[in-house]
Amino acid sequence: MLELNDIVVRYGRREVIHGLSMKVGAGEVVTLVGSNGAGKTTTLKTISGLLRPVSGTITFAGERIDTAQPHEIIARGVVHVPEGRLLFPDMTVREHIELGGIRAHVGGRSHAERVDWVHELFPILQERRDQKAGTLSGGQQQMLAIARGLMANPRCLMLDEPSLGLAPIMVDLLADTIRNLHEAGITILLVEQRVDLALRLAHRGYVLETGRIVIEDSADVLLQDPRVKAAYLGA
Amino acid sequence: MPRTLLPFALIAAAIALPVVTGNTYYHHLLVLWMLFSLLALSLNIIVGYIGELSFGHAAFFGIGAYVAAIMGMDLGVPGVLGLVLAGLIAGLFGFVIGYVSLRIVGPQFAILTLGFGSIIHTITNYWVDLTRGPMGISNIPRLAFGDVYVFTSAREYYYLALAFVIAFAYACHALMASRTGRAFIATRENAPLAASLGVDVFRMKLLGFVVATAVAGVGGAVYAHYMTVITPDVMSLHYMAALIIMVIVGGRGTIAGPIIGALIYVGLLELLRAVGPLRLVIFAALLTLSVIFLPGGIVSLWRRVFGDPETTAAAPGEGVGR
Amino acid sequence: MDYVVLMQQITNGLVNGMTYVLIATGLTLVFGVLHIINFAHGEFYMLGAFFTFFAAQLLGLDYISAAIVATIGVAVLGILANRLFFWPLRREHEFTVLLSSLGLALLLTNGGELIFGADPKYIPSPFADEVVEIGQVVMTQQRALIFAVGAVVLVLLYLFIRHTSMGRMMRATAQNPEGAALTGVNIRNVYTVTFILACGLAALAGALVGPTSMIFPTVGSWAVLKGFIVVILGGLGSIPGALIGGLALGVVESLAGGYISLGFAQAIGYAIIIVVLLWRPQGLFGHARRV
Amino acid sequence: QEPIRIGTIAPLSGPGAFDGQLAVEGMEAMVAIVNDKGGILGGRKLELVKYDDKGNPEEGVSAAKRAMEQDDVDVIVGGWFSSVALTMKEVTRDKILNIMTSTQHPNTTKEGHKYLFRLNATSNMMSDTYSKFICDKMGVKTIAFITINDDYGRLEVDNYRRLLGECGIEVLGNEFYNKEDTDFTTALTKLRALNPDAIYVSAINTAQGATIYRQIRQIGYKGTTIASAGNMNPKLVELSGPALEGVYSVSLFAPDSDNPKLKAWVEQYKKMFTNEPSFIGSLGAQAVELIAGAMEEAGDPRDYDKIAAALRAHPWDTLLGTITFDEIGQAMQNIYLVQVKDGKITSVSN
Amino acid sequence: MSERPILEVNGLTKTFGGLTAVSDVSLTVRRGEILGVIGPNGAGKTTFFNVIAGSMPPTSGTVIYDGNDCTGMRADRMARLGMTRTFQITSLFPSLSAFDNVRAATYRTGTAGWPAALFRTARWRREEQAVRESAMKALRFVELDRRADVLADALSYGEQRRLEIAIALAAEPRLLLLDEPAAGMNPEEGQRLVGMIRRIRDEGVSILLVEHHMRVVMGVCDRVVVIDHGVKIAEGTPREVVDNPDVIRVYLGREAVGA
Ligand SMILES: Nc1ncnc2c1ncn2[C@@H]1O[C@H](COP(=O)(O)OP(=O)(O)OP(=O)(O)O)[C@@H](O)[C@H]1O
Ligand SMILES: Nc1ncnc2c1ncn2[C@@H]1O[C@H](COP(=O)(O)OP(=O)(O)OP(=O)(O)O)[C@@H](O)[C@H]1O
Ligand SMILES: [Mg+2]
Ligand SMILES: [Mg+2]
Repeated sequence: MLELNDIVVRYGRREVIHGLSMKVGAGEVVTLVGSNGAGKTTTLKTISGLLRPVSGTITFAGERIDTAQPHEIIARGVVHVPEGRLLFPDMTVREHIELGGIRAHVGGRSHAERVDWVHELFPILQERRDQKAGTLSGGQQQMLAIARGLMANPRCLMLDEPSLGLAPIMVDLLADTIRNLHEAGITILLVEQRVDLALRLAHRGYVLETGRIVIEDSADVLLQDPRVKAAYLGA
Repeated sequence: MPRTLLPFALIAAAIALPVVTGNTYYHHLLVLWMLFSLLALSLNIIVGYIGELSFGHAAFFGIGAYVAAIMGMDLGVPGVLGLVLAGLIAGLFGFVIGYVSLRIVGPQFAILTLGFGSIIHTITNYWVDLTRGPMGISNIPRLAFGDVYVFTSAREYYYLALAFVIAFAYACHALMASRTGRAFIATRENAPLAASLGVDVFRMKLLGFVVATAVAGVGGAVYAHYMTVITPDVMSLHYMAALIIMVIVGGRGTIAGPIIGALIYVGLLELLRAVGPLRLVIFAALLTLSVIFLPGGIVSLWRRVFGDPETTAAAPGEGVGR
Repeated sequence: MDYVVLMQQITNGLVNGMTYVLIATGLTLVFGVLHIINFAHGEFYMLGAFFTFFAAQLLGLDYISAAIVATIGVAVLGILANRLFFWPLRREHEFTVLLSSLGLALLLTNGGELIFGADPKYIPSPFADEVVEIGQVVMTQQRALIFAVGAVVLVLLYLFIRHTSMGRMMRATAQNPEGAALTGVNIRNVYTVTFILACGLAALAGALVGPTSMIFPTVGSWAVLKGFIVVILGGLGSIPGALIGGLALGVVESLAGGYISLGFAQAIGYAIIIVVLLWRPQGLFGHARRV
Repeated sequence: QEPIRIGTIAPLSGPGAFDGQLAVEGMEAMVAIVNDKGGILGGRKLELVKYDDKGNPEEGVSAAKRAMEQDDVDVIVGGWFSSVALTMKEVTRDKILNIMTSTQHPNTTKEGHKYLFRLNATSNMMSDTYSKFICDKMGVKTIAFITINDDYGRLEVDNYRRLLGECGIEVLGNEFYNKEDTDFTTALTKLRALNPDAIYVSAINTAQGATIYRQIRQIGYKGTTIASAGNMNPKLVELSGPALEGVYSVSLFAPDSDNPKLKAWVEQYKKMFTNEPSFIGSLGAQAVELIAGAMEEAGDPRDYDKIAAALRAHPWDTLLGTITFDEIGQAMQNIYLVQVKDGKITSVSN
Repeated sequence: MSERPILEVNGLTKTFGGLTAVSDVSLTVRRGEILGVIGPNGAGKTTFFNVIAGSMPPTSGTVIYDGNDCTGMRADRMARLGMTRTFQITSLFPSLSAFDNVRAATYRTGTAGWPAALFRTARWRREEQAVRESAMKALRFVELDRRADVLADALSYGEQRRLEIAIALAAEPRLLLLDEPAAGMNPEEGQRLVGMIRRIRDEGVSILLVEHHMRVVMGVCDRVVVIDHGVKIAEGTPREVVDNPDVIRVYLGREAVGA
């Protein structure tokens, strides 16, 4: 469904992704593992159109999206919940949720249904609907960022460190949500520092090191892989 | 090590410049360049180091000029003492204005400085008994060390201004190599973080502002003695804009930047006299082009050519809605 | 001075204030949405006036049609200015963008001087010399027109920003462009729309105010300064703030000029801003800036 | 043969650009006339070298320095704005022939530099003449002023307060405005409330002048309007529309005079430019005329002592009539009373 | 320990409008201790930090730092007294290199000011040398020494988080407040962080730690305080706390707490 073909990405003159190829099948949950600075965030940003690859192609559902702009990409159902949340500090929770739906992919749940759905997932957001995002606690902000992404009615959801700043109990909830989304047929590309969790949720995984894919395998295999264990899971 | 010798080579070149050309008009341009360099360097403390925009800097320049002129003419204060007083009084104004406005940051601060600057301008215009109003003060005496030495020619003023620029540039350099300088930069970059590291953000900003205004005052005093005439126009928006152009076109937050910016400002406008009525249009066009293609200022060319790609950041948000 | 004179001065102040409001509204939009201190804003005011003049003279249009043509024309120029001067710099430091706008301002003023000629011009308007009397207070129809059109346009704009999704997208872009892009906001559209509105408003102000005085290519620098003051006074990005701030400044200047000293009227205006900002740094209607 | 180069320093950009343009055009037209006649000093042509002072004293100084030291011009003509003139005169002092044109500030010639001459009447001279007329002919008993806030404006108010007071006209009030103002309703409302028989408008800037005249009518003032001395020009008349009809002023320039030199200049001017010939242009032309004449008489464009002596030596017959210079370089020439009639500036014989 | 505690907080309350973010919380940090603060999202942990560190004034309650009442003292003064904090939402000097970020942090400990630099005094040279060394040391400590010249803005998220710790360390605090230092680190890196925090403590620094990674909390904390809805609901050793049914209900959920 989502396919990256030999993409190269630069910041200014510095190349950080050196010819990366990967595939995410429809309905699959795939995780991208790598240490700090490996290029995970960069890869997601390139898919969602925030960065433009210098070369290589990205296709989604058979269509090229590497030259499209972020708002066009999101309209096709590729939704990116970014690292660092990127909220609008002076806008209220309610406004974020509404904005999340402005270019929602059509089909599936209606706007009103989605609003109910995210409120059900994160009741605190309904409770705090008139609070400004900038004054939410870190974890609340993370929930809001995820909710905003879900409002865009994703076909393919890319989550960049969604568990960041969440209390353990919320991490559980997040894991359940990801499973639910998967069951609802949504394709998921997950970047997560809690590699153990990510590999438990995913079908397949890619290991990224300094801008190159070094291992690609099913999640179960990776969980057992000694290299992965040593580098990412902590002995 | 050629890198450390470079400043000395440049200073030597600057000293040689007026000797190379005997044309006194060029000497005049050199004086303007050095005076503007001094002013731009001082504005750079505010714009480049503490990271605020001041629309009122020309007013402090004007205060210095008027103090020197009035002291020299009405009170008979000797020129050198006048320079010191000009700096002190401009700095005092800077202290008061900074003290009330620096609690506010960003565009609001810029407008506050605009407001104070305009009020000072208006007062200068209207307090005819003191300042002689819009017609300004003429026949300001030349700067003199008692009876020993009188600065008369443009060349002498050039050397004087050059000495100030070198001294001040070195002071800025030393500042940046000290913990105080690092505190300035920390304040500019992230004030809450700086505070959490023990920097008294307000005091730092005030200190920078006062130093900048005092130096602008000294620059104004030299200007008054050199031109021998000043009018309230020295406080006008024209100079405000000119100084901002110099600092940013040259490269804010650097020492070479404002000096290069002043050179470009004076030099380019002079060269463009050749194109007659198109002069300012072409100047404006070149100005905007330089901003668009060299957003970091002329000095960023250096980094662009010789910089290490590994260490530079692309602007955050690279590619948004490209 | 008596009551009639007082009323007359307040009326004068309100009309002048509405001029400031029209200029400041565009400025506050660009400022609030795109974080751009646009020094060239006053030049669009100037262009509005000149376009009206030339539309009337060269195309033989009546004043109203000429004003409309000019407003649209300048709005289109706004798109161009955005593409060439602001959009490419959107990720640069605000000071850099400020300088770019300063360059654009110089370019437009001096280019205008070259193309339009340095001689002052007068935009003929059928309303310019006709006087309306409200009680004993007099004002020209033109000035009444400024006030009326200003009020209507402002209400429309406010409704647009509050009640369309474009308004929300503008605010999102203002606070986090990258986040907005990821949410599906077309940033480029937001830029374009903002500049269309801002430049159109500036031009409209020029077209309306033009006939009350003479126009010449340097009128813009006056306009932009007044605009800034009002924007900061009212609160960055706040349209009600621009309204109240502009009217207040107009009335204060008029009363200060009328009862204290005309020469110091401006300085008094500044003094009031300083006091207001020291009391409320974010301006009358602004929100405190969070970092 | 090398041309004789006249450095002309005028505001060519910024708020004073229009006045600067008129001045330079006036000079161009006269240069063309002189050159058509074969130039001076045995065939040397005149050439204008233009400098923009932006109406700013510092730019004026730079321009003067450049003219003298870089471009090595033979003579400098300048001084459209008093503030520029006052600074520039220090730069040119005793070094080069410097003819100041429209500046009215008395200080310009106060000290009497060797090579400095000023063509316009000082504001004192203007007000002496004008006040007599206002007292005798206009039949006003009370008057109020709206004045530009600079030394020129301040001087005017002082002069008229004294002069008009002496002949029994009561001065009810005065309002200063600033050179960047575009709206005068506040000031005019204030003046109207005083209910004076006449409002005297002191405006050197054409755009501001026209706005003031129009707004005087727009606020519903019905009394007499008086225009300040030396500031009546065709553009002002055109811009002010009916508001200026019947208004008086005094000027060195009477456009309807039948001086043949003036006619020739007007004709040449209209051939070359679209603007109407104006007072400010005629002063520029007069400067060129005097330079040509005096250099011819001195026989050397660089012998400033001789040229200055020649200028002081005797009355000169110019397009504005006869002009003589006193010891400090101040000109004496005829001051005419003019009035706007049917949209034309016409001279009134007193 | 009979010594005076480094930090003593009594009845601290902070409200925002109608919302009570921190409600009557008291706790002490002993010298050389690592005290963990945990609690659900929005419990008030960051607010608690903000108040202690002087970023915002408390509504009521007192903060006694090193025996002195520091309630409501400004952040920079607290920092000069040796209390340094990191921010939950990454906070760096974005356009300075990693090295300069850390150098800026040494402000507190320096004494040679601008005049010394002007005359290049021996003291200034010594101090600059020391600053450079301690900056490099801090960077090495967080394993960023090879990224010293990279602008902070150009670092990846995880690297930025570590740079923050380096900054806090370079300030040579006596009490260090860490707000979710392990956010953005994988379990392996979390383990290394545990090691780092221990070594910091071994240098004599007392630490107050907010963290959601239970492995880190379990790994380093001597004691843990649990806050929920602004109220302190439990306190004790890590083991005691994770076995507390209330804590499990509101905070831990079903996540297995492997030590
Ligand atoms: N704006 C930028 N300019 C220059 N280089 C950058 C920029 N952003 C990231 N980089 C560099 O690109 C590389 C990849 O960064 P990226 O953010 O993709 O890493 P990551 O895998 O997401 O790491 P983390 O787990 O820490 O988030 C890093 O070396 C980083 O320094
Ligand atoms: N400035 C503010 N205005 C209003 N409410 C605020 C403000 N700051 C924080 N809050 C609220 O106070 C509560 C406590 O927030 P705080 O940031 O302290 O939580 P936290 O314990 O750090 O949570 P997390 O683990 O998610 O970071 C939250 O409900 C938050 O929404
Ligand atoms: Mg990342
Ligand atoms: Mg928190």
